[in-house]
Amino acid sequence: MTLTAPTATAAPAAPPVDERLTPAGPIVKLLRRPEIGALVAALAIFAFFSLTTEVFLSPAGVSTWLYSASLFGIMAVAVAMLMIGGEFDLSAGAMTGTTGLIVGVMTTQWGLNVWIAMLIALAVALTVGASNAIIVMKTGLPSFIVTLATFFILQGVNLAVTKLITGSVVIQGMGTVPMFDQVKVFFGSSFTLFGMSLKIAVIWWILAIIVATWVLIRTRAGNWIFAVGGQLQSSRQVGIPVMKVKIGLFMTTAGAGWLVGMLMLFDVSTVQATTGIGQEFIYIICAVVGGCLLTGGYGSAIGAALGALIYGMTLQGIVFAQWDNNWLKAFLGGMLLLAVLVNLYVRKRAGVRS
Amino acid sequence: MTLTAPTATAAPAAPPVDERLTPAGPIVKLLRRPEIGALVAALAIFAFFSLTTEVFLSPAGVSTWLYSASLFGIMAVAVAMLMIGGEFDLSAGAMTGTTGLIVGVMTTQWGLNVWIAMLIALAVALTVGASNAIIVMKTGLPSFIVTLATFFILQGVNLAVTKLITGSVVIQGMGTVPMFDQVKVFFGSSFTLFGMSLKIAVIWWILAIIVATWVLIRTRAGNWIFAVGGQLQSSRQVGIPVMKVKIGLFMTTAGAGWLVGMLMLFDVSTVQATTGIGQEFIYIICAVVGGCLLTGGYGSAIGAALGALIYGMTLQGIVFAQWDNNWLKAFLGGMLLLAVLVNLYVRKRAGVRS
Amino acid sequence: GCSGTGQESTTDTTTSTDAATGTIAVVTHSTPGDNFWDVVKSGAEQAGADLGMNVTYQGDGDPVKQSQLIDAAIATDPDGLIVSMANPDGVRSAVEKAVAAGIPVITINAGLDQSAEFGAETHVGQSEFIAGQGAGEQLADAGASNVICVIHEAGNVSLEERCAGAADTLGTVTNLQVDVANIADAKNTISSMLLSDPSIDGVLTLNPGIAVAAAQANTEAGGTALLATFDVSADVTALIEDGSILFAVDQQPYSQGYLPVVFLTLQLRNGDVVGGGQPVYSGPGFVTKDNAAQVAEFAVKGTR
Amino acid sequence: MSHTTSSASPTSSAPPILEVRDIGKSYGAIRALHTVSASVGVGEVLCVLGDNGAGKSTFIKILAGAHAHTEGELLSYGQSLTFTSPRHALDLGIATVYQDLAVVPLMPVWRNFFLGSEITTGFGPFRFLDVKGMRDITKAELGKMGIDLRDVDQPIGTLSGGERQSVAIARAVYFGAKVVILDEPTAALGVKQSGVVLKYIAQARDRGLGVVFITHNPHHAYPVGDRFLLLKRGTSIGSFVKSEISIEEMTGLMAGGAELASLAHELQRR
Amino acid sequence: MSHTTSSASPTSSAPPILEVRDIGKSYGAIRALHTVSASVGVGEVLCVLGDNGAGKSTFIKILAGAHAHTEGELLSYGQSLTFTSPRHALDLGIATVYQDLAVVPLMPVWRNFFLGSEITTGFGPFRFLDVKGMRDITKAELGKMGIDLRDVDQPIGTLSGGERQSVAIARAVYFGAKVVILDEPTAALGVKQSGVVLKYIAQARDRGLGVVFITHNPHHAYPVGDRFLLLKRGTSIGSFVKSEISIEEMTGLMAGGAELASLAHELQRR
Ligand SMILES: Nc1ncnc2c1ncn2[C@@H]1O[C@H](COP(=O)(O)OP(=O)(O)OP(=O)(O)O)[C@@H](O)[C@H]1O
Ligand SMILES: Nc1ncnc2c1ncn2[C@@H]1O[C@H](COP(=O)(O)OP(=O)(O)OP(=O)(O)O)[C@@H](O)[C@H]1O
Ligand SMILES: [Mg+2]
Ligand SMILES: [Mg+2]
Repeated sequence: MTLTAPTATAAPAAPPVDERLTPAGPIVKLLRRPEIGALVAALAIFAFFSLTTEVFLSPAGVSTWLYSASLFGIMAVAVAMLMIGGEFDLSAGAMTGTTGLIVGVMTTQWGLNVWIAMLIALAVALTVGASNAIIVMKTGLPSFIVTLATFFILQGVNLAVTKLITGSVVIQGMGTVPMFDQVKVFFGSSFTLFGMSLKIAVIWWILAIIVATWVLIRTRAGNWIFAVGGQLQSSRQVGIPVMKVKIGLFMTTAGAGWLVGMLMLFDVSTVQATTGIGQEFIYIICAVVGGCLLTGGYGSAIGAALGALIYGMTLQGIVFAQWDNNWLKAFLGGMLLLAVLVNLYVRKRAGVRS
Repeated sequence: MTLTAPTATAAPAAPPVDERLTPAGPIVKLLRRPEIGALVAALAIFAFFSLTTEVFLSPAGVSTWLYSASLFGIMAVAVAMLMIGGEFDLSAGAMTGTTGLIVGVMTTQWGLNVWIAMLIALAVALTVGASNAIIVMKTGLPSFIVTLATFFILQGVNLAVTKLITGSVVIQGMGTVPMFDQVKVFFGSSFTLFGMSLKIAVIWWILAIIVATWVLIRTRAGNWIFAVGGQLQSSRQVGIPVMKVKIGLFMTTAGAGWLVGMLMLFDVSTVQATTGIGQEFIYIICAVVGGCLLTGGYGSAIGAALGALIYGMTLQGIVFAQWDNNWLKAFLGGMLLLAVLVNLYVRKRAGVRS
Repeated sequence: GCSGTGQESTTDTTTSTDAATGTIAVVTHSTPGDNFWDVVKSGAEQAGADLGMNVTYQGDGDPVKQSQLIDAAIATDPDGLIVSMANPDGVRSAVEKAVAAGIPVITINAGLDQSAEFGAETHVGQSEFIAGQGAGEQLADAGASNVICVIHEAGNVSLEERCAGAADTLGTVTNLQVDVANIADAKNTISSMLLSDPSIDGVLTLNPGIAVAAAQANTEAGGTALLATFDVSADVTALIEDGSILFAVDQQPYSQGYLPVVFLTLQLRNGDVVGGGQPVYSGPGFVTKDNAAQVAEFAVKGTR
Repeated sequence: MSHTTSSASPTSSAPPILEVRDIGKSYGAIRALHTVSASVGVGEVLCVLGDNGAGKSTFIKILAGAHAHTEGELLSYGQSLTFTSPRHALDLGIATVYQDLAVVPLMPVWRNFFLGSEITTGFGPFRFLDVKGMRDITKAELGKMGIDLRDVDQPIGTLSGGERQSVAIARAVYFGAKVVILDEPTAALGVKQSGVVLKYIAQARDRGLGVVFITHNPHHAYPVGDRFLLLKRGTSIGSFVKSEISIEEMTGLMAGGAELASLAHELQRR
Repeated sequence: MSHTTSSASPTSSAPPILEVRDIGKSYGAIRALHTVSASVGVGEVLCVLGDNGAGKSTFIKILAGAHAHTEGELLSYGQSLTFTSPRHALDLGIATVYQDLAVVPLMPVWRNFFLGSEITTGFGPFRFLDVKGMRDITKAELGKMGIDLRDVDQPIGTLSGGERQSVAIARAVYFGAKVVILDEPTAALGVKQSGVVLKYIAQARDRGLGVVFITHNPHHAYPVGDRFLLLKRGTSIGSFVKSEISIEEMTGLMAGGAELASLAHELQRR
């Protein structure tokens, strides 16, 4: 892959060595990438569960935690871009529910064509994303608060409208909608690789990582995302279209919410009014564990993906290890703390400021 | 009250008027206080529900929303101080459950004296608060992440340990514990004022506001809180004991968690393993609606209290107005957005940077 | 131990039993800390301990996550699987996968209608809707007509079903949303509701903690409404005895956890298929003034 | 102090590139600037001098489009306008080096250098950044200013204040514009670097650019300036062309400047 | 360039208040400073000169306790030590005015002035801030420096760069210490304010304080300095007492300084 760090593509012509600089080999340069800490933490957790449980490395086991990680991962990658751009989106989780519910209601209740319903859901998601961005930029309010309000509103609307239209809080009968199977090929199917039956969500996840990394490291838009997140005022002064960048980022996150909403809907062929609520923090956790700064301007898509991998492995690994489920949250908290500490330690050793 | 703004206590000797300064009367100075926006929003919501529902202004009605606001308000005041000091505490909500559960388990299962159990719970809370602070300061990790981990851990421990000891997820039989009624006088009783039966929590709330405001505006500690939140590096350079200030702040928040835990326990005389989960954001919302900056260094305790008042009035007002309850969250989201926008508008008009 | 004691004691008994041993996985749609499901869990674990089986318990209210948990359980190749199907569509493929893998499946609580269709051997317990209908009937008999149903977790499928069941027999029921994480404030909200509409003459709560709060709210607001609740605790039985609460619906969750483990163990060790394709009802029982004292004893232990 | 006004344009009679008439700006209740007039034409250097807090930064923020003015008129080539954003000013060929430099601390030096004007290769949706090209140009351009960086991949936040200043100036010069505005570019610079900046200013002027040069050092201003605008407490205390004023007079006008020489004795005494 | 070392202390033979021997500091892979020696005694002014990025700020951050040194030795009154925090240095009587000023932008001027050394009245648990007292002192002290603020309740972030600098200096002087360290205090200042700062330095020296004065302006350094430490690219290129060197030599040593005069011609040419 050519999508490595910008530091790794340094000028091949040997530059004159500077006596003020302790020489840094390619390994040290690699160690300075934001995602290195997450990589070490991920390897540690992988090793841990591989050794302590039998199932973790079995084909069925791998496919479970990869699927779990992929759903968090797609969102985490989008949320990481947004965080690099200096914003939060707490409505991202509820958005996966909203889009699923829109498609569910429109197809099962009103008999709309699935593809059209999906387009409508996408349009709604993008509109909400753009309006988040516009409110944030026009008012100067922190996105944390604006999207928290959006989150509440979506949560209420999801529940009330679903109940109003279907009389229940669950969409049933998706499986019998015409063309359901056609869509399922793209969003809900499985394929076999090395004897493992993998969900198609994993492909979408890998695609998201590649595109996001490419955009962040190798395009103008990526440069601008880092800039608006690092110093909004300066970005404005050098003429970066700050508004457009932020709108793009919020729309990307909302779009990712739609994608995950579809992946979940066409996997289990049902969606509930509560879908996605409480997930928004998991995405942020994944991004931070993956090396993104909460304050913006620093991070990577690969890191966020690794954060999601850590989360997915831990979540399913705890099941494989058959630990008492009452302790689940405590284990997760401990793992989170451990992961960020490992991350910090590795990065400090590599000479990266945190 | 002498606890008004520092700007309001300006030197009485008439200073020479500066031609470069548009004169600012006491009203404009008042309008520049951080909490003014919240005050206007609170008045608007008060007026709205007073006019649209009959019960809102009735003695029984007032006592309901005041009580509701006071529980959120005590925590919001503590969280606001912490936010002014530049940190978050996402474990604050779960802490109200942890302390309640500790007292519940120790008295109902082990027959410990209530007062001693309460002291132990307080000690645990303060220890957790201090350890939050120490981890944040020693590692340099954002408190958002550290306390999120603490939150998860508390949540898991609350559930697992309660279940382990009591065999159930709810504490039963608190009411029959010896000296329960004695403690209830301080934490769970009511008193009558102007024909309204008010909960004692309201008194605690007012006390918290007074103490917090005094500390913030009129003491060295308060000055240091603003400083460490505004510019950590500079604070260190001028010799402020940054570590002590942060430890103090986290312990204050944890202590407030204990207080609210006790107020809830001795009011309803039961506590569940899930108590307090998800409440942490409400406290932050109240603080922000009340004019605190998420980035630290700016805000006020009175503002946070007003934020809690807005939240309490809205929560109960919606019930009084008998709006369809499924929309609850959507209403709350709308109100939140409205409150921060009013806040912003008022402060802009008064010439305060946001 | 005599009550749900978690992993250690389970493994202890496993090693001390001479009979064939095995693993049974329970995957429900519960959220952590939910009172009802906690008792189901206790029942299943106790059965495991009694029978020398290794019982694992997991739960998640989101169908995607519940499916993932079932998949993870299938990956560990258990000797039996117990699933609750609040959202049958959502777990269908996972359950069918288990059946295809030759793992005997028993469904519990919700999903009676789909149980056989998906290939489960039997169903234990009955749906929340039926329990709700029962509660509605009893309230109507006691003379309540304008009832509120207090939902302590917004959008929770089981809770919505209970209220829908009650509405089915009572005509209409108004749902009131409160937060179980803040019982003191839930009490406030119930008071507010009673204040704002004096014609309310019945309150149905779905959690024992909320029931205690509702009893207090009722007293504060004048105390004319009839109270009923789902699930019992020692506090609830005490309130039933003194008349503050009319009755508690007891779906006997303990047996919803205990019985399927017994059935699957019998099948594993003896080839028995209990139920013969018919469901096994676990309730609902009603705890009233008459039998509250007996139930209280068990409620304290967390098995009712 | 009375206004000494001069209206004779020293070099050309075409409308100046930028002109302000009785311009002013208030921050809420604080009036930072009022009734200031000045202009800069092709191949001209306008020096703005003044004590701390005189309003110099405020003045250039108006010219750069960072703040909208609240009084008076701003003209470009004789046309009245109000800038809506820095982009607007940039598009009209007005490049600015701010006192706070407009850099993103966490980003590498070369990314900062090209920020907002990145070089891309490839075409269509596959256009991507020419990383090597930008890195090399950055290294070369900084070298020309006498700044020899260890590593252009270093986050710019880790450079010394003066190094950062040099990067910002090199950037403005490299992306040559019609008017370059420099807010105290020499304040944080060493003797050598200051000389280089003055040379740059002269070069830019000779290439026909207009330059607005803010400083409080008359010794830096006098050698390169064509017109001088003196500010004090937010208002103009005089506007001169070079022929009208000597460096001594100018220093004298900037209250207390003349005292510096006599100060030397005072400092020596023990 | 060879080291010109002078060991004769100009004023006293007691151990100097602060002394460093072969001190050095690396930021990760970046070696910002190495093998630098210097000392400052009672009633002495040590001037540190150097180009941008020479390591001046790094040097004083070590003296001020903001960064621990990674090489060499730091001595106070002849005793070797390593500062653990700025508070540690402050407690030993070392007050510092940082280049980035160490102020909290959102706080009012007077609160910044007294930050960390607040005046309180009342007793026991009822001690509270003497708001009026602090406000008045702030106004008065700034007035002495020639800074006439509109309102000491203004957040310090809204002051101009130079005004902020003056507040920081006034603060260090007011809380008088044994050693005052000033990092480029005159860089952002106008002519008048610079003169005032130099006067302050002389006053502090005459009161028996040690002063470490960082600058890159030889014209500011020479009149007040007793010893001069010249840094370049992180290392010392010479250490002199005043009698050993003239201002011209010093400017010459600071590479390119001498060129400034000849530059004037170059700038004039069209
Ligand atoms: N955002 C702001 N809000 C309020 N007042 C401001 C703001 N920016 C500047 N001021 C005030 O306006 C006046 C002029 O400031 P300005 O920064 O233009 O001065 P300056 O001439 O650039 O000074 P210096 O030489 O110190 O940089 C100052 O007194 C300052 O206090
Ligand atoms: N935190 C840091 N991390 C990495 N490098 C640093 C850091 N701080 C300073 N440096 C490097 O150390 C060198 C010396 O910096 P320093 O700030 O001491 O220079 P200076 O002499 O004060 O320059 P100026 O006159 O521009 O203020 C610079 O080249 C800078 O890039
Ligand atoms: Mg300025
Ligand atoms: Mg420096």
